[in-house]
Amino acid sequence: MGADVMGGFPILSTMLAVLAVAAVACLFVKAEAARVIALVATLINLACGILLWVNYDIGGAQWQFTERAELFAGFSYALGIDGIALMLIVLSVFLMPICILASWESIQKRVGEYMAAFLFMELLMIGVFAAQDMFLFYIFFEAGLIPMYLIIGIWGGDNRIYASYKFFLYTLLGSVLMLIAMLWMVNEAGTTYIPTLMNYDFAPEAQTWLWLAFFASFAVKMPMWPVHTWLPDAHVQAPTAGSVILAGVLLKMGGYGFIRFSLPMFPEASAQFVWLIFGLSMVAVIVTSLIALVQHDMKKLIAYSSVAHMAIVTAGLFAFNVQGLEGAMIMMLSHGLVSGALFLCVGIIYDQLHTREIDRYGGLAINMPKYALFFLLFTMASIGLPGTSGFVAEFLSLAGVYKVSSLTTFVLTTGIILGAGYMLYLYRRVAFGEQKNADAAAMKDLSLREWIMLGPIAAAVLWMGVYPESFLAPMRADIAALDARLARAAPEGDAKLVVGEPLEEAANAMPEIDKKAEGAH
Amino acid sequence: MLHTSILLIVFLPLLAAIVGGLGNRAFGNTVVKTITTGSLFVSCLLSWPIFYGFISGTATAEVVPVLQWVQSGNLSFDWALRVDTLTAVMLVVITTVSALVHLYSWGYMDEDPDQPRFFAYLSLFTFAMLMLVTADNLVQMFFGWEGVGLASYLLIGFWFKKPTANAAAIKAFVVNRVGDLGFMLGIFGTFIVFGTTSIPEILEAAPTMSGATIGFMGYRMHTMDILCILLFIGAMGKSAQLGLHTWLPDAMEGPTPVSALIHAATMVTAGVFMVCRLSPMFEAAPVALAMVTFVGAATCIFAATIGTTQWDIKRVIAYSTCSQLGYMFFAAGVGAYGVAMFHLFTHAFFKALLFLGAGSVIHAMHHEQDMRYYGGLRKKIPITFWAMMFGTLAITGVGVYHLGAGFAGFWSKDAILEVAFARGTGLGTFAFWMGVFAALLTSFYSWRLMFLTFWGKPRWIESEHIQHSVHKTPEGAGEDTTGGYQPHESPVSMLVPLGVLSLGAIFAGQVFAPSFLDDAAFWGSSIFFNANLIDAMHAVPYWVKYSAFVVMLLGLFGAWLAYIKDTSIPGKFVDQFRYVHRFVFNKWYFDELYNFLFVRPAFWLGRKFWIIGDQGIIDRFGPNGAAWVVQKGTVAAKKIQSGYLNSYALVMILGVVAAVTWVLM
Amino acid sequence: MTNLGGIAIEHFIVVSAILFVLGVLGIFLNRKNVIIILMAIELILLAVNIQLVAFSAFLNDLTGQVFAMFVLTVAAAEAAIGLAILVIYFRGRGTIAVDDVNRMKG
Amino acid sequence: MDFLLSFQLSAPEIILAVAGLVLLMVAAFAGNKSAQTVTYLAIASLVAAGAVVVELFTNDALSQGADAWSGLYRMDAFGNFTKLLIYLATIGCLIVTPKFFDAKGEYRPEYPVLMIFGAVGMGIMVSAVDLMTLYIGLELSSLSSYVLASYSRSDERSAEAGLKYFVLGALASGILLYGMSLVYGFTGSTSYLGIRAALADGMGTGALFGVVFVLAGLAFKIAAVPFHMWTPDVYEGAPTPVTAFFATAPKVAAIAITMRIALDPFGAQSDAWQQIIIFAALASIVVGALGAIGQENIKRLLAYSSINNVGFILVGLAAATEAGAAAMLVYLAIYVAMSLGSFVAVLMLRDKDGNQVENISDIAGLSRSHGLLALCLAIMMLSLAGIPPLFGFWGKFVVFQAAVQADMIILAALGIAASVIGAFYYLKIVKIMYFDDPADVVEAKGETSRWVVLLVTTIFVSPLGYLLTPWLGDLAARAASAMFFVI
Amino acid sequence: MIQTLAFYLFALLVIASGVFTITARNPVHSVLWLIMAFFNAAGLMVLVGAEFIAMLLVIVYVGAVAVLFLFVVMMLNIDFAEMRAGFIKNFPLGIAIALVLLAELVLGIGAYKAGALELGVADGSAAPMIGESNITSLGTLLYSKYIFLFEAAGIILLVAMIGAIVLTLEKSAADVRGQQDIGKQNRRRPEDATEMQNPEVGKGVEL
Repeated sequence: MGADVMGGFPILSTMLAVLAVAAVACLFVKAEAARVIALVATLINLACGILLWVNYDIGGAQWQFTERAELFAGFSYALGIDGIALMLIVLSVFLMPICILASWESIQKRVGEYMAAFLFMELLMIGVFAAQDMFLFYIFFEAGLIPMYLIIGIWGGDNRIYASYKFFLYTLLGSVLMLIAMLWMVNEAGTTYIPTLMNYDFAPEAQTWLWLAFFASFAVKMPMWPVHTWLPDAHVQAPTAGSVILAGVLLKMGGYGFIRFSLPMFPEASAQFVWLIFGLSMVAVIVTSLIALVQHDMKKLIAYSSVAHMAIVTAGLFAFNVQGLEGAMIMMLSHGLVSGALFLCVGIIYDQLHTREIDRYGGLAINMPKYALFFLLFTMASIGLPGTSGFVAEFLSLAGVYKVSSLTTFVLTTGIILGAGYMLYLYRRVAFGEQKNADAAAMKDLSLREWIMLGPIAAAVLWMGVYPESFLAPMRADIAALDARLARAAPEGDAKLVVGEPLEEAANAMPEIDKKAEGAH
Repeated sequence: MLHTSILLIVFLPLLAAIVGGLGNRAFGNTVVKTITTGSLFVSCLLSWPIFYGFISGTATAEVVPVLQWVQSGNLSFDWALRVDTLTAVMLVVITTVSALVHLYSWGYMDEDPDQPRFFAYLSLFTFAMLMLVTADNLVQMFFGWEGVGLASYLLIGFWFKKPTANAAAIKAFVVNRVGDLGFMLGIFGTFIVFGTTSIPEILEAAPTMSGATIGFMGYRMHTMDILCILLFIGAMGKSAQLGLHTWLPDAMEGPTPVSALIHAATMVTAGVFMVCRLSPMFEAAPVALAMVTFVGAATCIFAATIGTTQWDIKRVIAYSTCSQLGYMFFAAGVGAYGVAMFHLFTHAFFKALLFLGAGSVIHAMHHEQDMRYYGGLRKKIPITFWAMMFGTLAITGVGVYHLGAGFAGFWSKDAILEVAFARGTGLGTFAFWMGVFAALLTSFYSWRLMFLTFWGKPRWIESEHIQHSVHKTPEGAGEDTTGGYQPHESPVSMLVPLGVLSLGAIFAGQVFAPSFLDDAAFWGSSIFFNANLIDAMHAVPYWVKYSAFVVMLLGLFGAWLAYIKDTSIPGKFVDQFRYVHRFVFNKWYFDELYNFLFVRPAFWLGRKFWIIGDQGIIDRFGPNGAAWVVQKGTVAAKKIQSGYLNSYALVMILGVVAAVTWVLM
Repeated sequence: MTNLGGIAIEHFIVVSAILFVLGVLGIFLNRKNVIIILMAIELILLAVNIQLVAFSAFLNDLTGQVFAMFVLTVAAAEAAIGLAILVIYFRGRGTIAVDDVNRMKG
Repeated sequence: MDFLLSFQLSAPEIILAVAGLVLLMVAAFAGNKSAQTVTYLAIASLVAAGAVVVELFTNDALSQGADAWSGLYRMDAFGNFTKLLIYLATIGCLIVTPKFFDAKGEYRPEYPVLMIFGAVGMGIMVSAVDLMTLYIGLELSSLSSYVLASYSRSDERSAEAGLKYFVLGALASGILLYGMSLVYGFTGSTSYLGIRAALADGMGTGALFGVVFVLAGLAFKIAAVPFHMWTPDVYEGAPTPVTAFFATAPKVAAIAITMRIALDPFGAQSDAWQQIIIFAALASIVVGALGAIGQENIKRLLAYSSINNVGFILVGLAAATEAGAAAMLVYLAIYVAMSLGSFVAVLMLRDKDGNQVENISDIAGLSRSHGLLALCLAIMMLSLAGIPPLFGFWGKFVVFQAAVQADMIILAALGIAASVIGAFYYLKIVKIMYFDDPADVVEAKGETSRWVVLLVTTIFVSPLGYLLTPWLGDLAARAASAMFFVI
Repeated sequence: MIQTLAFYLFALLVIASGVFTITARNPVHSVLWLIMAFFNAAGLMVLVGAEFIAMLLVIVYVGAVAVLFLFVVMMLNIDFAEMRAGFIKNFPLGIAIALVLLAELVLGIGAYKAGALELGVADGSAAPMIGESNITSLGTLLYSKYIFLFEAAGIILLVAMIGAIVLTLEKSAADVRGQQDIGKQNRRRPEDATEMQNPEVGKGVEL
């Protein structure tokens, strides 16, 4: 068990504490120092995250590195992670130093506050994934709105006010209903302890309502069509690092919520609503992919593509089988890396030209070959080229969905066509073609800092594509447990294979003929 | 030994691609070119012994595990390299053509500033293609499938400044993705039915599923039929079969060596390879096989018609490729997988030869590709001429049955026609006649190409490329139609591959026909080998055996008539059948149709979904609508808060009255 | 004391209800003069007092009368404060028209 | 009647009343110069009274509470809890007051004296177990409030605020009294015990009307919709320290008596009033939020915010359970801190001439000119919006928990959904302070006393406040159960 | 019988006075009508045997409160003729609501049918003492059971007093008194203030 390896050291709390201290410190120091503090803090957390991963005992206890302190009235400070949470925490701590680096030069005003907001953000992200107490989860989940609101609102683009409000209120409205459901659940089950609740059987009628309440929150967070419209605005207006975190981690909270709450706690209701999830996912893939096709703004395009990718996650989660669940998880990790990297790519050129208008670029492959290479890699990962993380994700989740509904799979899979369409169209307009604009042609290729940002992500994307076992192994037992829990409610697939009488002969069976009739060649 | 060599064969090109691609600046052109070409030649040299091992019957099928890949519940697939006869055939085709193309590119791409990138791409392609053919499971095959797609995308768009190249690259990728949609669904279905993606296991279990039914998108279907149809859709995409063929002609935007390697010899044949690899599955799926036959036959005739009208030398060859792929498919469709593979094998040599020859011509003509501006090149570039001649002889299937001798195409194409006839079914006969007619057209357009290019008077002066190179504008219709341009024979690096491939075009059929066509032991269990069918093939009447030869002569005669004897005939013909010609010349309006059906609606829908859907409905009635309601509520609240004591009191009393009324009720 | 020569508690309730409503009307129908409003308040308190005393009598319980005394006391105090506020308001604005008391609104 | 025990039990009020009289003498003889001194003495007396409350609270012998003054007054945990809140709020308001009036030279010693008497009235209110005691206490605090509202004679708005407050308050008192008289008549008693006994077996229309009128009258005091109309005008017009006072201490007292009267004498008939309270709760949440959105004046905005918050508190009352009552008390405690902090922050906003800055647009970019002040105000705002991890969330949490436990899911869902509307205007303040370009109007001068209050409240509503939850929850639970113990 | 007649007389008068109080144009008339209402209300109270309250009503209200009103009305010195007449614009609504309220109070409580109401039952702890006068019973109660409230009511009056003074006591008025020097005024002589002029006829005085 992980905790044994760590000798009971409260590593999760340490991670949170480091961030809290660093965040406060950033508020009171000069810009230069704030940057360094933030970087060091995030690197410490990255180290801790790796430590978690390394020490995670695969096949050991379901919940490891647990910490628990009873606080009051059924509320407890309970932290602990299973494989699913571990992976998402690792994703968070991995992306954070990169975000800090991405903001190193582009953020020049109110640096201390900026870094503090980011560190606070990371604290909350880790908290969300590590919380074992439902209300603690809620607090972390909801509190994330504040730093993101500030990040978009203070350091965002021209239309940042609208975007920040939309982001905040939209997601808030989604989650408050969840709070009511949580209150009811705790009242019913008598505990706030998530692991216990995950095995608690609520009455099926109640599950329906509870599920809907949780759905309201997670669907917005995810975001699923048609409650996705906050995302393009938020992405477009947020500073680069904000977009990275938003796409990379915040969206995953929705998926995490489904896998941690909706599915295990309300299996019957989940099964009951499979049609809804599948329906929305199908619409999302088609509609948002088509919308992405006609965007002029790079970030908006990627934002819309995120919606399409997240639709595959939701469909995979509600496939009620191991492939779907694992695929969805890998999709979340993969999308976290890939869309984060794509936003970084946008940020890198935005920093030089200060526009996200696709038409203002062109022919970047000429003056920025290294950049073009990275951009290409992430583009390909985004459209699920085998060998990259995106493929494993798409393949597994769609394979899972196929077991339930071939029609859904068919529609979702058209996403790979459209995805290829809009991403390559984007890449073509940005990196290929003639150098239309002199200022774009004068842009400099990747600096060392940018190399350090993109390189690790590229490595991770390939690693996940070629050897996803590293990522699947820690989750396997948890997914299996979830699958077992879901088994009783799993919807019947539409395949319904019936083995009939074999056909008389093979299709092209030929009667034997007289070989002597004709000579051979 | 086989372990090491197969690992080297597959991964050397990858290594070369990575080293060459990432280190292009550091190493410089020559080093990168040497590394990539060298590694390919090593792969090639290692491949032939394996192939020979299977020919001689000393080698056995083996699987070399490489790395665990995915293990998710009962779905698991790993990286592994499978070597059997089918793979070995492909190995030699791929590595040989690739090595030669690498070599050829030294000369052809000599002036290009981005050579390392080009060579890296080529090697990357080779790696992906090798992964495809060595796949032990469907997913790895899909990896290679998409990998070659990527390489194809990159290579078509190699000259990324050209808008047409970019468009063609995207088109290639996206159209292939349509096929991949089917492939992926096929894999998913296969996984559901068989619980595995391992090819040997699937093939072993396939016969038991014959007659099984399955639900698919609300319909009940024969399991094997639907699975095979889905997989075949993938093959159609990659092999540019009718409907999904539109990308292939456009792909000629890429450098010519690419066309030779990817769009003639290897990648486009992946579909055929897949059908052969999964032949036991297809054998259990009669409807799917019928579809394969029909699509193959239709493509073969369809592409051939277009080939007769095109002016671009590469496009003619591209449609020719398309057509030849159709032959392979209907051969597979009628159950003669070995024959299909044989045609694949021979086609690789002569089609690569034709392309490289065309490249050589283009190189000589300063990147002019329009045959209308060629003419009279026979003397100027004789080596190229002869190479092209051998290729043409091979593709038109020159050979005489009773002599037992002929060029490569003779052996394979005639076998296809015979086997289709021998199949005896209506569809088989249909395919046979289509094939014969396509052979006529093949002969016509191939000779047309030869006559336009190498015979007649030079028509170079009208070419802008040529003018550009000699800095001269046309000075009326003078005697000198060369425009003062002197075509030069290509460098040795380009001629050597031509020579090697010419050998293949001449002898490949003759040498390997016995193994490929008749030897069940040679194929082992790697494909479904229907011995009875082969026997029937040999037993077809003589008129069948000679039909191809006859139509070849007819085609040759027609071409000679139109392009040597009386060059006004084509014009008259076009005038006579203006609408038919326009229809065929414009590629049956497939591009326009697709534009109308898919591309433009996609953009139109995207804009509508965005402006009307997202902004006009969701945002307007969702968040903005809520904001509007709140805003109105705020205005109302402020209005009620009028500041007057009376109204405040009134509201209070109203509250009391309301409460009292409520409790009374 | 359930009956007082034919006069029942209902009579008092009706009278006090009418007075109460009159007081209320005086507050919200008046737009002339704040002083009238203060008087209307006194009317309301009067209504309450009548009712309290009546209940006290009919319940045979003095609590109501004690209550009425306190109400009386408070009413006096309220009147004092109310008038004081009115005076300073008048000093500041020079008017006591109800309609003018709306500098703050919205 | 044991006078000695009665004196002991009502010692906080008696101490304050005596202190008020003494201070009045001091004021009368020492004149306006003594204002500062009187303020300190008033604070001291509040502290003393608070200490007595604590003593009573912690006295084991009296842990079940006890009646005093022949059953007119009851010392129990509920009264003690709310009294402590009232005293703390009053102290907080007193600390920050003098500087405000100093600027105009209007600070006079009567001000703290009135505050003290107001506190006495509130103390009597929350300990009342008889309608008469309730009425007397209510009027004592109300009269003080009317005077305080119109205290700033140089400001016309102040007189208008006083006038509106007075007229509507008097009307509300009338309604309340009318209801009390009906209750008295139809139950035969004014004591809670008697009323409860009389209502135990059902209730006629007369008593029902009485209940409705009483609750309507009290709804005015707590500013619940539709009896809220006075709030924005009075909050805007009254001098800012007075507004701070209104938003805290009297609010606590009014809510406390509403709770007590609804749950104790009328507790057996909760069906009769529950729906009214539900309506008032939802309407307050929505109207408060809607009204606040359009405001330009920050005091007015906070007034609407208080209406909004009252709605949430009433959700706890609608539950009509012990948990609901405890939740309300917790919410109240947090709300007092948030309100006080917000108003103190507003008090500190002054322009170059020393005038109060009340326009929201004038605090644009405050985060850059006065970072700490902006941070404190932002924390207050987000806490008022109920965004975790700030302490304001906890208040909403417990209230909604109580509602859910009482199976009022729909109410809880609607209420919490409406809270999103409210979040909008709190965010607006944050947005203006943090996102907008500086308006450079504010010239906040650091006054230690105000900083102390502001920082203490800020720390209380910050996540650190959660450390207090066991203690606070325990006290609130004791207080709530005290009210139900009587039953 | 007399009691009944007296009740109806007082009741009608108190209501009529109430109506005139709120409708009179002149506030002075309003005050007078208010006084009238108080007198009649006192009469009603006497009818039910609450003499002390009745007297208190007359003394406190008529003697103090009403006079205070009159005093303020005079002091403010408003030109009442100029005051806008009439009612608010949603007068009908107001009347309707008032009527609804009245109807509900009367009908809802059940007061339209005399003798049918069931009042509560007092516990008897505050019953009038047998044989003692109303004032004695009240006094006994007030100084024993309700002593706490009695004292608190005193504080209310004190607060009212403080409030009234604090609000209305003008600092400037005190200042005026402070600047007044009575000695100086007393020392003033006609010689200091007046000047003898003797103008010629037709010339007038130059000022």
